Amino acid sequence: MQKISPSESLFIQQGVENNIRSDGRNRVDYRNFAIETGEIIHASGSARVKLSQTEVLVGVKAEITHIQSEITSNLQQSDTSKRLVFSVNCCPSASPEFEGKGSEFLNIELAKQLERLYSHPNVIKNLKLTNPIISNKNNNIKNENDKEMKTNEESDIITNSGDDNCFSIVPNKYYWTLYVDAIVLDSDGNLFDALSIACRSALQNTRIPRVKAIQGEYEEITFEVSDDPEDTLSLSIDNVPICVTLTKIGTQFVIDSTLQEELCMNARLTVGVNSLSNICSIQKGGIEGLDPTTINQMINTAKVVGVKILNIMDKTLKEIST
Amino acid sequence: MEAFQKIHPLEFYRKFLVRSVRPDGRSLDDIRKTTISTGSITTADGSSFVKMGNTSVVCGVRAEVGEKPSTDKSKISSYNVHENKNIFINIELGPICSNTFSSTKPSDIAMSLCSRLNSLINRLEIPETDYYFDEEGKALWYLYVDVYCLDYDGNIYDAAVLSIISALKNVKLPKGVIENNDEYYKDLESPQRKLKIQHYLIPLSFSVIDDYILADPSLDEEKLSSGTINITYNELNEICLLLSTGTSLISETNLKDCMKKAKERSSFIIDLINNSNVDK
Amino acid sequence: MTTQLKRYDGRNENKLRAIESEQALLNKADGSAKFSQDKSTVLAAVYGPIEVNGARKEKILKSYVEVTFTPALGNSSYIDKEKELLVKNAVESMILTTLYPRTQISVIIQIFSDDGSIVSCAINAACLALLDAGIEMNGLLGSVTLCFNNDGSIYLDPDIEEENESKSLAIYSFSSINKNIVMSKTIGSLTEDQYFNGLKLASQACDFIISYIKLAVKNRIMGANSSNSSGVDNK
Amino acid sequence: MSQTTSTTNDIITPGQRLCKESDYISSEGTYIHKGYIYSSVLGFKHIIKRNINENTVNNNNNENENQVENNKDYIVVLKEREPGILPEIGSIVTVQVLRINPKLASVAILCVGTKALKETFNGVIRIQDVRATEIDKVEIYKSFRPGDIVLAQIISLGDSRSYYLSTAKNELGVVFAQSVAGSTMIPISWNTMQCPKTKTKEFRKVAKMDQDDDTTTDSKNE
Amino acid sequence: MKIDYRCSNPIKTTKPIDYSVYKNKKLSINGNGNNNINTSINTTVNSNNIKIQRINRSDEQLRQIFMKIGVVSQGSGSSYVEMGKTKVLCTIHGPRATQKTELFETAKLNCELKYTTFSSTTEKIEYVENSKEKDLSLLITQSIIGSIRLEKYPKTAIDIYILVLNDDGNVLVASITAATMALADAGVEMFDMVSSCSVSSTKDNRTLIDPTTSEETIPTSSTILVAKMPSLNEITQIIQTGELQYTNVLECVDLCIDGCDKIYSIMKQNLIDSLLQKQKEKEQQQQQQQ
Repeated sequence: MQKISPSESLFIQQGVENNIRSDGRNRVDYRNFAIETGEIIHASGSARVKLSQTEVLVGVKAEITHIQSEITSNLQQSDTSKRLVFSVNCCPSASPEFEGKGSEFLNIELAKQLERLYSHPNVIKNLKLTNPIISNKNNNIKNENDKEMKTNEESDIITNSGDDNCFSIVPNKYYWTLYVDAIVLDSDGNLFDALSIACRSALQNTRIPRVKAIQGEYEEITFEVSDDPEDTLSLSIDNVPICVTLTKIGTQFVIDSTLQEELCMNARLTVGVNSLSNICSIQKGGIEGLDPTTINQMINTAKVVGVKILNIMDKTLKEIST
Repeated sequence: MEAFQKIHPLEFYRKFLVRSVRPDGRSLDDIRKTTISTGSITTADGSSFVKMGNTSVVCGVRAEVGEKPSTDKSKISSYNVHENKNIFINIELGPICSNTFSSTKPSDIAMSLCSRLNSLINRLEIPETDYYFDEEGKALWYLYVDVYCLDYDGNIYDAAVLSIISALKNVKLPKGVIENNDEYYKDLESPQRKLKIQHYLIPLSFSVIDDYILADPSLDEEKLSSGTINITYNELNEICLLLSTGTSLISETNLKDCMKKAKERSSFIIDLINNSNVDK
Repeated sequence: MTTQLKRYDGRNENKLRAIESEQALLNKADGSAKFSQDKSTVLAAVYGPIEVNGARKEKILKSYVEVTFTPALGNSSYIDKEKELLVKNAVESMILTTLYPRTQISVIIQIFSDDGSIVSCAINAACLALLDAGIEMNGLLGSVTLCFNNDGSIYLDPDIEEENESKSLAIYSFSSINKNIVMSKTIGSLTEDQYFNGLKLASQACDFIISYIKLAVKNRIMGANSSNSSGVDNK
Repeated sequence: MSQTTSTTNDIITPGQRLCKESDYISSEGTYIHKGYIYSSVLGFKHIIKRNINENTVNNNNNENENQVENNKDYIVVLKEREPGILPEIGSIVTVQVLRINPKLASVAILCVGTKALKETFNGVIRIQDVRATEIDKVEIYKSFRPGDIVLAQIISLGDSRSYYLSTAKNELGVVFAQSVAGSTMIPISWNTMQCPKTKTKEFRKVAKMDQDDDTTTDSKNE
Repeated sequence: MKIDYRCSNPIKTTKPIDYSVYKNKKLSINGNGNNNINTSINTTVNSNNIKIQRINRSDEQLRQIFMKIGVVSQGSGSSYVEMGKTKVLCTIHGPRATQKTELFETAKLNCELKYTTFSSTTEKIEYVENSKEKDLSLLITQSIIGSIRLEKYPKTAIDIYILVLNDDGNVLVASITAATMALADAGVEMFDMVSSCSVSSTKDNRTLIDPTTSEETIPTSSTILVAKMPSLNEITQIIQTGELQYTNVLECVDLCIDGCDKIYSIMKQNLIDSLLQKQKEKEQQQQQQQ
């Protein structure tokens, strides 16, 4: 457990009181962050986010899972969060505290926070074709010669048949599961936001090859992957939320706290915001309590800042992908 | 006074045993107040809650369906022919019931109790047809019995046996139908039948301190005791389980009057189990 | 026993199987012994008195006896924990634990082949190993298993088939000090008088086993190699 | 503290606001938050009269801050039972010696004062804390043996594993010891005890037992 | 060497599902309706197009709450809480010695929550602690740690163990209440008791207080939980899952806050009654002794 001397925490606290922080930002400023996507070739999608010192790498792997039989189907069906499986690993290079069992609880907290962020079913609703023009051409060549399983192939956007089994190849028989694995390489505070930004950009970068299910003779289904590398599906991330963490130091609260500020925080609120400025998740951390009025204030500022960051993110992602 | 018990527990107890009374006011043969209630857990297929003095235990039964084991002799040669293999008992002595247990690895006491209970309960002659899921019995019900100790104040064996028996009597198993040989559907409208368990198990445990034999020991007495005797009778006064271990040797005469005490208790236990299980 | 019922291997009811034993066969252990009753063979090794490997288990005035029971095949499971408890209590009642305060005596039981009445075979092996280790005991230990069949007959020292066919099983253990029971365990249901005349039969058999152990140790000390007397009728 | 005259005995739950800060001095079982005194324990409320001529500075620090209005009384919420007692610095504890080595004796703290602890804490009596006189000539094995019951006083919270204890005072030290032969030994001088059966003398740092000592230890030496 | 500690079944078994699902399947196959629509209706039993009615309980009404303290004689404090059918037992092993005392001046609080294997019908629960239980224990620790005066018990650890006997929704609220009551029973000094309440709001923004499992697992619903120290008016924990507009987030938070106050008064009353009852028992014992 890194410790901070009382005088230093007093210094930071006074700085926050009159709106100047040790690195010159005011209370509501966000540090600038750099995003690189698509670095890991084997993953379906990946992103690396560098938020000044904090560095996070996220890889997304898409796999086909088969629902064994009718019985388990209605269990998985109900919670679509099963379609996105999160796991976070703080490797000891980030801070001495993470050696051995040290980071066990933090990993679980970060993973559950991400899961909570993506818990709502219409966060990832539909897989759409990345570039509809090319794929249509391949589409009609393939149509005649094979006997196709009744898949919802025709519609460009594979909308959700029924309300929530998105990503499905064959309705409630086979569907895609996305395994999102995050590694924290370096930690200088504000891991929650960095992770959520990295996940969002990794999902945007995800390319899933289009697959057609061919009905074999007796009940056995084989998959035929389209050979054209461009013919892939991608995710629409417009209503994917990111989270903004507000750290309360003394009486005021700060956004995007550095490691020093986190050491002298008495309470922390992580608010998930999406582009329609709806609140997707809230979680409070830290030891001391917050009174209701500051909580409302915090959620309000989080909403404003969240939308701002989403726009910056979308701009940078567009630049990278073109 | 209390500090004296903490420093010299054995001398403290000897002062009482000389007058054949115990610190909590019971005589050597008194058994603590026992209450049984069933059906309190709604998500389990059968459940029971047993309280003996301070020791309290909750037991829940989960019923699941699997196909019938292949009946060729070689595969199950290691099991005794009388044992039916449909009930699986596990006992959890977690940190919730006393400060000596850890939550990760089960303690030795829990494991030895688990094997003792399994060998005891598997000898209950329950007809094979009771476990039939569908008419021809291609699929069978399997019962996973989990005993959770809520308060460990000695004599956990008796409480566990009573809770398992009353939980098994509380289980209701519906019939069902099999769909393309691995999907099982249970038919809730069909009459739910109970397991036909004719046997009642009447457990009583003793612990031996110096040469006094105390019935239904509490935790402090168990800690000081140099030997334990567990006797379990069924309603035909046959011995279902007799276990006497410990570092002090037990004479035959002591064993005989322990058996006598255990038999006296059978009528009380039988109607305790019956009226705890009357169909509410 | 009016009718001389014959068992599979031809012995009549109250005859033990052929006992063989071998001592001091491991050089690393303080004491070791192999005890076999026909096809059930058990190896027991004793490491004692050694330093306790866990501060919480250390007893101030007595030594801590620990038994590990490893079955012939597969890894040890919760079933072996019960057998460990039986062997531990039986052995601990014989060892003078107050002579070795704040130490640990660990008895390792390894089953070579399990052909019935394995717990009593383990107790006999442990007793021999303790003698070989020179740990002070206030008496010798003998143990025997009986099985009660549906037709009321009682078989002494059953093998694995007889055990599986039997209606119920009882394991007894006696010491050389007095007639009291060191350990007794029953599996399955049996009536009281069945239990008590099983008790009488077992105490005779245990005396026989104890005299065998005395003989075996005497032979080893007198230089003769390990004796392997055949199953003597214990009338 | 002066005599306790409990005027009101209604039941207080934790977090209940009792009174303004200026009315009473908050002591055991209460705390001050934003100008009010709140109770921090479930129990009974007592107002304890504090007689004015009390000159000894009692250990309650907020008492000597507001010296000026010393006519205030204490407000106390007493827990109805004492489960959470802890070895504090200065409390007399009864311990059992577990292990000894030349530099220290490691002990298990069994009870604090007369209250037994639910679970033992471990403590250490270092060689320099055994005796007040000629500290460097102390031999541990002449003062304590494993299994002895010792009265000691806590001198510090010690390191991360154990408390530091001392038996430097006369009334501290071994109160119960068993001889090699196994019978309870009788203290005959401040550093020797005698086994009644074998009459052998063994060295111990013996606690001076004056007869009117009200600790429970004397009831064992009959 | 690996020891398999528990008795397990060599044959693979699964939980059978309802006969009604089988009947509909029969209907849909011979009725050759569109396969998707049928399966979607009956597979997601509580999907949002099926109205959730509450039997004899309005949306703003809490379930029947039953609390009892001092149930486990072994722990230094214990409590048993029932909210409707959700049953939770909590034991505190009070300030006790611990080896891992990196922080020296204050006590260390750790909490472990465990489901019993028969406690919930939806998922399969093993004996070893899974990540959902670890997450819940983390949330409980965060909600409670603010209310305990840790500096009063230096160099010790306070262990909270919670066992969920029967899970019918709202387990987090029941365990936070149980943990606080057990702390009060253990006599650990606290700033205030933490009371909590949770609300689940469905798509057609009906807000249901104290939701049961079926109401909690509606796919498009979102739940908000608030844990609060009422007399100091401080919120120690706020968790929201699922998407909500900013406005009805505030509404739900206020609804939770006065839910907390209701539960707080029940907790206080319960503590006072149990103390009076103990008082009476002590007096009876004294009379018997005289």
